[in-house]
Amino acid sequence: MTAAKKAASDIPTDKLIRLYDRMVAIRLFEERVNDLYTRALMPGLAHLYIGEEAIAVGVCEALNRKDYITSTHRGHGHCLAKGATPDLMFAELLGKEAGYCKGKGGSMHIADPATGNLGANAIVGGSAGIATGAAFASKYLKTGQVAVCFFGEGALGQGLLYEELNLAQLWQLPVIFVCENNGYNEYTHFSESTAGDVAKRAEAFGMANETADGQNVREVFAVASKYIERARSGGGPAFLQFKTYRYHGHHVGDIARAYYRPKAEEQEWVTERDPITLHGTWLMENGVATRAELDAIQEKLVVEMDAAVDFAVDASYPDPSKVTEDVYA
Amino acid sequence: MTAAKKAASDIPTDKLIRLYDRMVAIRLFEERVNDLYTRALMPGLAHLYIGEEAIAVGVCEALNRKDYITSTHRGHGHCLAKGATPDLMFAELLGKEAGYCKGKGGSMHIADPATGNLGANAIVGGSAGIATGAAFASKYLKTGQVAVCFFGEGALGQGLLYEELNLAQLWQLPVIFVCENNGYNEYTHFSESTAGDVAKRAEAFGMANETADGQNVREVFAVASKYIERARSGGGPAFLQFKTYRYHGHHVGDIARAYYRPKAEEQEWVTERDPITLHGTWLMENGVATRAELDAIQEKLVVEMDAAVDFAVDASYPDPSKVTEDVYA
Amino acid sequence: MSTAAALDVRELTFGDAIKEAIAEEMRRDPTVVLMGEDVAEAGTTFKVLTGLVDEFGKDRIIDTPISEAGFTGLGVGAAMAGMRPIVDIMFGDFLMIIMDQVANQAAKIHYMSGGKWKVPMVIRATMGATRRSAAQHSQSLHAWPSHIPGLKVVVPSTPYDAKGLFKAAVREDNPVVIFEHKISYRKVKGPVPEDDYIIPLGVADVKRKGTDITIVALSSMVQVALGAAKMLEEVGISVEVVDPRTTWPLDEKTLVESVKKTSRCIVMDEGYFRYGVTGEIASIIQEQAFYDLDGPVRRMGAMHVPIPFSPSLEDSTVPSERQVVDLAREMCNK
Amino acid sequence: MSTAAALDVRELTFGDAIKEAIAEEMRRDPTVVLMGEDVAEAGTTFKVLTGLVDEFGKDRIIDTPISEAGFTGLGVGAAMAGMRPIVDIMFGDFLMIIMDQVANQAAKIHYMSGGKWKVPMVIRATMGATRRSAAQHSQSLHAWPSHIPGLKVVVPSTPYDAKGLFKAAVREDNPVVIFEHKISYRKVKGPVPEDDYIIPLGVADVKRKGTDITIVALSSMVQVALGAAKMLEEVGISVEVVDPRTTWPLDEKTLVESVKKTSRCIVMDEGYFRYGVTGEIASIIQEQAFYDLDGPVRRMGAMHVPIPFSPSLEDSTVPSERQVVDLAREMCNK
Ligand SMILES: Cc1ncc(C[n+]2csc(CCOP(=O)(O)OP(=O)(O)O)c2C)c(N)n1
Ligand SMILES: Cc1ncc(C[n+]2csc(CCOP(=O)(O)OP(=O)(O)O)c2C)c(N)n1
Ligand SMILES: [Mg+2]
Ligand SMILES: [Mg+2]
Repeated sequence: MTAAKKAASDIPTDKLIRLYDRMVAIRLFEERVNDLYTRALMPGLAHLYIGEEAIAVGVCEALNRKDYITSTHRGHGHCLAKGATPDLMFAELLGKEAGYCKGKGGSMHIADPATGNLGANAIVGGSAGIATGAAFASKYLKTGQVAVCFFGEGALGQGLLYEELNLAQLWQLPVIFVCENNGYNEYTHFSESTAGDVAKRAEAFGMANETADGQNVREVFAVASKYIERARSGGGPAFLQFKTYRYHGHHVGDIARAYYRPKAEEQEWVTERDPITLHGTWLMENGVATRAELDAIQEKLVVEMDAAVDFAVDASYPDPSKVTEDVYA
Repeated sequence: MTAAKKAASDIPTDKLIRLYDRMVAIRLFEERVNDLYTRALMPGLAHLYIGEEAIAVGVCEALNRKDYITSTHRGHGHCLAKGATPDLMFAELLGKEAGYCKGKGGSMHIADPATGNLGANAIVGGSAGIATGAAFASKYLKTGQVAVCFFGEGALGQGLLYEELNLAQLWQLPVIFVCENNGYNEYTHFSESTAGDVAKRAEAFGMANETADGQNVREVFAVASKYIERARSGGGPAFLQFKTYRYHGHHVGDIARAYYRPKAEEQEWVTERDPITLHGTWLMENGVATRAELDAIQEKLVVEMDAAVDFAVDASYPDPSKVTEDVYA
Repeated sequence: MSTAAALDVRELTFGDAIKEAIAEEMRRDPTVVLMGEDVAEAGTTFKVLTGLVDEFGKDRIIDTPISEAGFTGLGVGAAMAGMRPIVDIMFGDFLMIIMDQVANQAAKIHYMSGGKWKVPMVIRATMGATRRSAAQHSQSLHAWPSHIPGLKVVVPSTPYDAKGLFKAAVREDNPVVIFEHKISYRKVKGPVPEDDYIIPLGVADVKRKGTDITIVALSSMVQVALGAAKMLEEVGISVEVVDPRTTWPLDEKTLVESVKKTSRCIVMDEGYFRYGVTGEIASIIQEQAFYDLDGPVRRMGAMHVPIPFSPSLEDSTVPSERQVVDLAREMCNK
Repeated sequence: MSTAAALDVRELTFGDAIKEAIAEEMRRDPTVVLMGEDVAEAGTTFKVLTGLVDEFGKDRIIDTPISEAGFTGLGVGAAMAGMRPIVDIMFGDFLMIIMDQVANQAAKIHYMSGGKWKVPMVIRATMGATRRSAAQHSQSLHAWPSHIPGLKVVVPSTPYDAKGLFKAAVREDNPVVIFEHKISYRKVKGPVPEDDYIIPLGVADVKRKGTDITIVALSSMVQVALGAAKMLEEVGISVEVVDPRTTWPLDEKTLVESVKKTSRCIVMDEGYFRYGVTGEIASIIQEQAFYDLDGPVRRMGAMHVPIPFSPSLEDSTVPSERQVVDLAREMCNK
């Protein structure tokens, strides 16, 4: 913890600014997803990452472009943080030919070899093996890549995760299991689905692990950097738990939430624990950036995001004949 | 540990004798299985329990007849210890109509409602849910039954086990997970398949757990009794690891074993750690029984087992027309 | 027309019919419980069970961790030990995670034990595409359990059938997998008697009488077949629509008799086309009605591709009324 | 007769042919690794890979924990990241544990990613009964992966085919599930060229030429069909035996042409009879050869029961030469 705080204070200025920039990018992206969805321009389901930005950004900023990630149903933030461009993301979310997956994957399946994104996954915990396998290949082929497996705490219910934790530790694979604990599995508090202490799930396999504040992007970055470099230098896998919160519903349609979580709880996180506000304030208090500079970042990104939305809305749907393509390589 | 040793010293005489009797019964049963198999009278595969008798006996002697167990591919010992009779067991092993399962299950699927035996299982770890579910029913129906799930340490590789550990602990179900750690998953030492410390697999879910000597039947009985009564009185599940060893091959055909485990290791367990010899010696040293009395038990059981074998060998095979019966209830 | 339409009773949606079936069986038998993810206060992701927890409480409408294999296995053990659990598999696609517990355990325990143990449980799963849920949330996998001896498989198409078949499934002493078509939950309405009735598993229902061609349709495809039948009537083709209602047991007799009468047959299903249920049913029909057939039995199923996300691609993967009409006209040369 | 019998080369068992295929591909391509339970020093439970670890070492012939889903999922990721893993599923029955990784992940990744990611991996599993291994160690489950778009499924029947098809599977850029018939490992011998040859997936092989009736047989049933063909020859019935070799892709053309020629067809397979591969193949044949058929396409499969342990019960669950002969004679009125 203190080690992390210490390391956090050593983060170079440009990186500190970039952490802010990337979090704002995700926030703006998701706000537009919410808008597109409520305007019925986006098909399917939309699981917003708003409130959890510090985790994707803190972790992915500690990775190289060639490093691997696997993502989840709530994956927009991971994909953007790993380097996906908003225009191709929006296009995919709207089911357009220009999207990352030619419209075949949609919100829950964004994938992009160019940024090491092995793919979002609509099966909870379903990508634990894929991330571990990418790490296996990295070790076998000696490429030095690290793989990060993002998953929500709900995936702790999936047996596959434990098989992979065992394999990763046994074979000392360069994979980092990142548990985004936002407190809820859909509409159920995780305490109703999870026995014992989450960190012990990693200790069960003798795996290095750490729990940190998922709303403090500097802390996330510091902790992630430590274990990613450790893995890259042959130190083996790690399990990181970041405590966080999703501001919106499980998906955009999940409006009336009072029956499963108190409004006051939501309010507290939004007002007291917002990762962007917290980091912005810190940047200003520590003289790293001025309000004007932060506003400029925001404005730049608003322009970029709006252009990306326009691109996606104007893009065309795949020709129906494309349905039979890409079944086999 | 000392608590267990203490409790072990309080075991009444008739129970001490019975523990010996049941272990010898299993040993004699399995020796005959080996013989029947090598004489090509037994079809399929035979996984012998010889060397591990103290676990099945110590645990099942702490259960009531109505309590539940689930067993494994190496299940003869569990079934006998829970009250199955050798004649119907042998008959099933030989595929005879008179067998426990009318010859439809065989060695890996002995099941018997009369003794609470939910069935042996040929899927490693496959019965973890069944045992947990029986415990769920016991709690829901308030019958006071406890369920024991026997499994080899190889089942620690199956994700299902962790899902059940979580459910059992979360819902405080009266189920005891008994890990028979004989050191090998088939032909692979468990250290090559298992990361970390086995006991921690239970701590991951905050589950009560204890590791004990699987060759000391009194210790097994004492430890099992403690957690079974705890579960019966609403104290929740437990995970017990017993260290043990299988004297023979993974199955009867596994003769040349030197490539995966040293002969000296086998010798040491057989000569130094045999549960029957150890308990017999203890009974005599503590004046609970004389050599003559122990020999008498053995002779009585030899007669019983030989008669059971004759019964099974003479029994008839199911009529081919029976093949379509029992598919649906 | 279906047995129900005859009666004049209130209409329920497909989803409400299932909720009513579950509620009635839970009132009747205290050993019936339902467990799954977000089934209690949330009333499932599809809001199909809303309110049940208020009547039966959290001890009988049980929220589980995201452990489909875990709670399905638990259901198997609970069923063996005297209960009648209903396990809820939110998306049928997740059946892939629980098949060992369903097909290696539940399906075989009665047989392996020589008939001594029973596994009276219901596995309710969903099926159906066109919800823009992409490849891992849109499949119709009923062909898999239909292949496994020891299981019974129910694929209801109407609210009336859904209630009667579900109640029968709960009373079965064998494991039953029931596939509920997601889009039908709200979209399909129909008459459902308030009284306690059962539809035995293994009895097909003629959803529409006709003389020129038989369409054997399952689940969601029954509505498509009925829609096509109306259009075909206009061009003078009289269609008989037969719904097996269960793939196993399968009411071969009713299917074959219909085809012997009409001499033409299309078998349609929303599952993947290849090695799916249409292959088995078409084979049975040509085996038993060959000499009455005017031409080969034809089949329609979901396009043999992973289900795409984009609306412009997804809709074409599921058989449409238009396609049925074209095929039927070709077969009847009209 | 099969392409191989023509050549005059050394004979190998089915098992050794597979070992040779794996060894050759591992020599050719350093990214090929094989992982599974007890595959290294033990050379698998069936001793089929004995010796491979000596040549390739434990880094390439990898013993795993008993985590079929775990190492299959790991294989999917490794395949995406530049390797060509072969995962070994000791008993095909255990496929039930890994179907999510095979059918929801491996099969769909290429499509879901719009063709960007590839999953070049081989899942080798076993099949086949009559080994007295009972209900959970005797199944032939190839119908399941055959139903899933994105997978290719190989069911070799001879050593020659096994080697050529396995090598093709390793070079495939798609996930391939190959089913090896356990009893054939030692029992079936045949000519296998030492050189590096490939049999493309999706090409059927006429194992025996004939004029009166076509028997489409897969895997273990090819030997049964050939045995029956000899007996039928004596009663003057000339049998053509066609082996699809892969259920997907499926060489419909070769199957249909044979039936058009003989006008009679039996489709036989060792998988469970109901909703299995025979349904799909028989349907295709009657769809495309209806007017050349002398009678309905008939099918034979494993009895639709969990596989029993007792020898007196188990043998009757698998189609026999005797049964084929009786059916063929009935169909040919001879
Ligand atoms: C195997 C599986 N079971 C259930 C679901 C349905 N589902 C989608 S998201 C979700 C909750 C996941 O919770 P968590 O892992 O904490 O992620 P979060 O949504 O909180 O980010 C569930 C149950 C699924 N997609 N996959
Ligand atoms: C899911 C599954 N995988 C593999 C096997 C094959 N198999 C049977 S026993 C065994 C080893 C089990 O080791 P362990 O659990 O330690 O039990 P032991 O044999 O040592 O008593 C294996 C791999 C199986 N039966 N089920
Ligand atoms: Mg969560
Ligand atoms: Mg062991």
